[in-house]
Amino acid sequence: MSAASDISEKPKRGFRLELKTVGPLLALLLLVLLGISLNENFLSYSNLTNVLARSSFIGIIAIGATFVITAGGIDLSVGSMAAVIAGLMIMVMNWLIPTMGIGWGVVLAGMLAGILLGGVAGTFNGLMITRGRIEAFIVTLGTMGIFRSLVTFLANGGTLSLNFDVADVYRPVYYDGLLGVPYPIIVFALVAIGGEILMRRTAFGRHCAAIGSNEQVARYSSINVDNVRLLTYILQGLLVGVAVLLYVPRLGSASSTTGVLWELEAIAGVIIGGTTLKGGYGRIWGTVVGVVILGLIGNILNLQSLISPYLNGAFQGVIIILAVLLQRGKRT
Amino acid sequence: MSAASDISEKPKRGFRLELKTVGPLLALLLLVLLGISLNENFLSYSNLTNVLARSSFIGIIAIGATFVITAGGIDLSVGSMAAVIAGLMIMVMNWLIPTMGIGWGVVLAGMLAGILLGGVAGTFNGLMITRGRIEAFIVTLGTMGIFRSLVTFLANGGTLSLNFDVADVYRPVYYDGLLGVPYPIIVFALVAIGGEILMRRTAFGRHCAAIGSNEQVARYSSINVDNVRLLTYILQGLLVGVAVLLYVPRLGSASSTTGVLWELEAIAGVIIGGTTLKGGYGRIWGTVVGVVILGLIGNILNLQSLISPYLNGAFQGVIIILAVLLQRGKRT
Amino acid sequence: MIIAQGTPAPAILSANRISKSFGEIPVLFSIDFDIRPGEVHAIIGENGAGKSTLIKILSGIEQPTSGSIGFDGQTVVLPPNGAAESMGIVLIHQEQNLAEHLTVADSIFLGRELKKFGFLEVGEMRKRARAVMETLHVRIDPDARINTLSVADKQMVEIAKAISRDARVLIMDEPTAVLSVGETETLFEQIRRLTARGVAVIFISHKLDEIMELADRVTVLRDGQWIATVGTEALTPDSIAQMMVGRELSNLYPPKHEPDVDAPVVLGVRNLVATGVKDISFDLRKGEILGFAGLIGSGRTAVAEAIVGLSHRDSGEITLDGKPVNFTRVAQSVEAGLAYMTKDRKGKGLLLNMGLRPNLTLLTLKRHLKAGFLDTASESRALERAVRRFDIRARDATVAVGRLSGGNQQKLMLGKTMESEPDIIIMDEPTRGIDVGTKQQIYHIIAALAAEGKSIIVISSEMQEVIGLCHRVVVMREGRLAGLLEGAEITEAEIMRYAAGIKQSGHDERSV
Amino acid sequence: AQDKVTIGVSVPAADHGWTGGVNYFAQQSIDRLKTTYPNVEFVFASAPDAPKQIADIEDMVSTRNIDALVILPGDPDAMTSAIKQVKDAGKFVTVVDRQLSITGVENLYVAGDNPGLGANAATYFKEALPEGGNIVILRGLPIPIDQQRFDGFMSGIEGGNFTVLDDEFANWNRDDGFKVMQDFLTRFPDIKGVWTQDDDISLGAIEAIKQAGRESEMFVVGGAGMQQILQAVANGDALTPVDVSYSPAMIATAIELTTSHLVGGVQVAGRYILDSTLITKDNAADFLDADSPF
Ligand SMILES: Nc1ncnc2c1ncn2[C@@H]1O[C@H](COP(=O)(O)OP(=O)(O)OP(=O)(O)O)[C@@H](O)[C@H]1O
Ligand SMILES: Nc1ncnc2c1ncn2[C@@H]1O[C@H](COP(=O)(O)OP(=O)(O)OP(=O)(O)O)[C@@H](O)[C@H]1O
Ligand SMILES: [Mg+2]
Ligand SMILES: [Mg+2]
Repeated sequence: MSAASDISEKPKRGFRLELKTVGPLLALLLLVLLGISLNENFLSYSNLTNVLARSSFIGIIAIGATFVITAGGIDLSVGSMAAVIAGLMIMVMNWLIPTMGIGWGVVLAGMLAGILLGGVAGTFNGLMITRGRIEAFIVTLGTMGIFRSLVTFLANGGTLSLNFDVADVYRPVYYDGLLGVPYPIIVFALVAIGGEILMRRTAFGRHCAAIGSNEQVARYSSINVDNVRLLTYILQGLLVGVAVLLYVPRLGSASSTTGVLWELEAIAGVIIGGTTLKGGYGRIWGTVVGVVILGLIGNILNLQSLISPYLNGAFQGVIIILAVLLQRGKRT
Repeated sequence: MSAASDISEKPKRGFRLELKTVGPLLALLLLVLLGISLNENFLSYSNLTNVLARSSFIGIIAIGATFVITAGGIDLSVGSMAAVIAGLMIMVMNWLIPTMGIGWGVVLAGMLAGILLGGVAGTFNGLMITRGRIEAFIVTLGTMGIFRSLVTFLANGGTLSLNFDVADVYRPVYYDGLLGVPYPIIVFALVAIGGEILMRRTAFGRHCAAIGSNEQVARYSSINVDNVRLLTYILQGLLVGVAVLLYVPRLGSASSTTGVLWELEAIAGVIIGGTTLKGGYGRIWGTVVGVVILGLIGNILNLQSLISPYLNGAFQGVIIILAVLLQRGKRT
Repeated sequence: MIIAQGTPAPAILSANRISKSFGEIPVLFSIDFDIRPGEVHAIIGENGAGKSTLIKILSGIEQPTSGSIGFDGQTVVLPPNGAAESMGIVLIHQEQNLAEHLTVADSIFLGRELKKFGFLEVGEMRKRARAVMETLHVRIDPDARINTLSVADKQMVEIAKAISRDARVLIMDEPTAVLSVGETETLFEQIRRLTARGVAVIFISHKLDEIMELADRVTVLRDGQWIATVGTEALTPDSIAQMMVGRELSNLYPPKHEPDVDAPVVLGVRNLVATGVKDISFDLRKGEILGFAGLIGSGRTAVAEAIVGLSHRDSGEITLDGKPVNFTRVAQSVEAGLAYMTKDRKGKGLLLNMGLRPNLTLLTLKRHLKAGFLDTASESRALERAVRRFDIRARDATVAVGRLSGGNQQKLMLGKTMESEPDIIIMDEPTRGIDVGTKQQIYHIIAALAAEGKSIIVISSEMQEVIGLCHRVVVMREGRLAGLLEGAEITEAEIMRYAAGIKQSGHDERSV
Repeated sequence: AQDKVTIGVSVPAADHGWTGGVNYFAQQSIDRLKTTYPNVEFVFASAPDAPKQIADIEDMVSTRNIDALVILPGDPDAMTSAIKQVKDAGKFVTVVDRQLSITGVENLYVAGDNPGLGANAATYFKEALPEGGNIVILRGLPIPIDQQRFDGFMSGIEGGNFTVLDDEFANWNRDDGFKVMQDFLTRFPDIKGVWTQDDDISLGAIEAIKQAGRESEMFVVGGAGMQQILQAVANGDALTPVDVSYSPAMIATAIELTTSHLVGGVQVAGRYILDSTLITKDNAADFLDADSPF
């Protein structure tokens, strides 16, 4: 296992190692070639921006998950958390309209609320895990149910919809962009770059890896294990908040089905990208590639009518396994 | 962390350890008390057998999952595997009717097919993981999609129903019993006892724990790590097959919704029971208790009207966290 | 060495009537201990005497049950979890403590990374890591991941990590257990350099010659009790051993029985090439104790692992009792009566979260089956036997093995290997971390086994052990056989010459 | 419309019996229409959630150049603005079953009657139990159509002297129907009627009632017209005396109408509401379809 950052400096490494590093990229490339062969519109600007923009929610969440997993944790609650944040954010905005009127003021207040709620939810998970000393799997399985119920309850079993006029103000955040690049892609890219720097170039990232690799060692190296771990969950929560900021203008509503199974998709993206599920080693760029691979699979399935839609899941499953298989050399 | 097998020899341990051992039982007891206080029918024979019989599918699957997890693996595909096995089993039985006629012959052939299919599916997972050297999480996430698609495809998006007359022959396997104890409960109990013996009293169980604890040590101790691991997945597959044998006679049908989220429920049961998610330590009786706890939560929710049904998930989440919290001493 | 005589400087770190219990079980009883700037203070004692526990208390890893810690003349409560490092108290743990996924440079700077504007100075850290490695004369790539390093290299990284910190008190728990003479010498050089700057060093070792060479004062512990603190000049190896064990240690090494030159060759290795092994041939005769010496990373472990089927063999022939064999799994070699005991007890030898019994029988579980089921009673009997034979001291057989003292873990691992009753045993650093008293016992066991007709390969970095125990010695260098010594040739100087490459023989013809 | 015409069909994934039926009927009518009109190409996609469904229709527009979209939105509120974009891109849009949150987006609306499904069932309850009595409700998933059906039923039984003992979600799922019904039977000694609003749930509930041996005490009314239930209705089974239609075949109607508009220039617009009719022993034969998997 070798960090990506080593590659540029040590081009003399063996083939096996490179395969491990280049694996996800290779899978991505093959998928792109498949897409091109299926439909000439695949490489069109609008198709590519569509795919990237819609991958941005999961992508941003998965970047948070990369830190959590690298530090040896897991967060199953992200999908439900996204739903409840989206619901509360919509309620806050609707509630503010009478006082603030329609306009960017309400939207900004809603966005702030979204980020804050993400932070709070993440802090709750993190505290239960670090102070309560309960397995992360159990805590986040529990909060997954709690968050999901909460949004169902708030929506009274139905859908929470954003006021249509406010939604009109907010909509450009998903659909417009800068120099032709949609905002979600820009935000995704910024979060990815920030994540990569955080992971590779700060003590926090290194401490995450150390904790995930060997908690005892980290502790003896005077790393505050609990705090670092707590921070990974808070970061995860904040990034779920950011993802929701982009999600709400796209759908303008939240319901009990919002974000179902996002946790699995985010974790899958992280693992396809080469991060170790048991912790100790994570790479952000890999996660980005992993999430884009998952996004492309869905897109490619829509490019053709050969595969029965009933078998979409099978195709997805096969691609996921193959993408990871490409990372394995002959003998590991 | 201490091996449970030692405990019987040394009853003089401190309070913390006992809490860890008794934890799930305590949670179970509290839940039973809650049930009694909510509804006088809770302790009725029919209610208790209902709950236990319902828990038997997940329970049998979770016993397999205990081995997989103890050996440091994970199997996310069990729910979809159950669905596809149920579907194929029904197809096999329907297909055999013209040649074999209605009767136990068809049912037994179907049961045999179910077990065999389970073994095959488990072997497939196991081989991909051990020979293909792909992370168990990814392999089983992939096969989860593949199996799910397959059953949807076979059922043409709808439901596969067992021929009505055969279903009548088969039905007693779920609804009848021996001396008033329904067969599903008897099978569950037998599988649990067998699992407990396998885990505690055979080399296989010991080897599972060794591999999950430290794979290198296991390898250096001349354990055939790959084979043992493969066996855990085969066992898991076979037990999914057994669970399906009890599932099909209940409703006589399988569809794309069969077994959705069973994997999560099974894993939750295992962890609530005190098995370590990272491997190295597992206990079957704990899993049984964990699964029964999960079954009781649903039962209790249905026996009262205090909690809005929208909040069922939240109640479940809280109980799961509390059940595990009970196992933790002050400082772990 | 500066302050060996004259008025002693005031202590920088001291333990005042420190006691420690784990749960109900007392481990230390009212220990007094202090260390002065510029001094090397050694702690010796039998396995399980409480040495590691004492220094863990002195560095804040464990809190004492009673008693107090003095630092710079003040009574302090040391911060937990290694945070005492910020006060200048640096500890090298007995058990290797590195995160396997990190790189060497990451590990050396873990917890006190160099930062500029909040960002890591990766290049600078790499440069400094390389510099520290150079002062230690080891060639380890700062970008290498820890999990690709050998046990000895990991130990050197730990040492590099420790000496690169601004230590005022440097505590080393058996740092030399896996080091060979060369590396030990470099380490001592560095220790002397540090003490000359006024750094206080606490040093734990079971190698008494090292103590004699390095220490200014020696504190002896026995069964958690303080026995004595004496200046090294007043000591002889024999008197130290006497104080430690509480009895006279006459002959550490048993008399060598005459090697039988006509004895049949039980294990033959011809032109073995494998990972880390370039080309090696040798024979092991029945009843022989064959030593393997060499610098760290010279490929001794690699040879053993290739023979028993733990690592892939590229080419070469291996014969057992004259018949060619090809083990692809360890189980096959164990089956054939050939057992290998790893030196990496933590990573490859023992399941730290499990009790003594499952660990002891893991390799030979088949022998404890009754009608297909495990017979725990038979396992317990095996444990009783092993505890007696190897003097394993655990207060409670159910305790997790990770909580045993280092030496007792090693003894348990010996017991585990011997459970398979092998005819040929390859022991990698068999006495790693074992006290002199028990060492003597183990040497006698090895000699007795050889006398019984078993054949033994001892891979050891402890020169004295190889010399005192072995009939013949293979010296390895860079994956090849550098020399084969026999009888009177087996001397420290001769081994060193071959190991360092000053002398070359390629004497394949001598290994008949 | 002589050149190639492409029609996109987007439906929710087959996650319970009814959506399974939707998938089946959509696929079937596509196969049929493809042979009838060789110059029409269909793009069919089914999605498990709203973001995926939006992604599907985006892909249909940007890579498959569809001329028309037939969509059964899983979550109409979430889909509204995405569907509006398709419309704004100049495509013909047919919305099926679920009302979008703003009006005037779709060219054609083909739907069943959700409140009517509840109300029709309620009417039957009043008829069959003129004295009133205790009833229990097994609901679907907490989403808007469930709420509409529920509200329709609740206002329908008003004045009928009914006591709703409890309502729980059974997630449009047989297994959950079985579990919830088992527990209701444990809890309530006197139940006269069970409303499940969906035939999948009914099937589970019926097994639980049979197990408890209380078939003679109560009846079960579901909805959607699943073949197995219709068969029982036709046979005069006392446990399932009636059903309420809510056929997944409405998707086929929508696809056919849209196709004939594009190919044949048939003018279609506005709303096509397919009634939720009460299916009894007498008219059950009209609804039976041996090939349907639903
Ligand atoms: N965490 C712990 N819990 C329980 N007992 C412990 C723990 N740590 C150490 N002990 C016990 O304390 C005693 C002293 O152990 P310690 O590790 O200090 O010995 P040591 O002198 O370093 O021995 P060695 O030379 O073998 O390393 C041993 O009996 C050991 O089993
Ligand atoms: N998988 C591997 N890939 C590349 N080199 C390896 C591998 N395994 C071992 N080596 C190298 O082979 C050489 C022999 O290592 P080995 O651990 O056998 O040495 P040794 O003589 O036993 O030393 P010591 O036991 O003192 O550490 C070392 O240089 C080591 O780095
Ligand atoms: Mg020690
Ligand atoms: Mg070695």
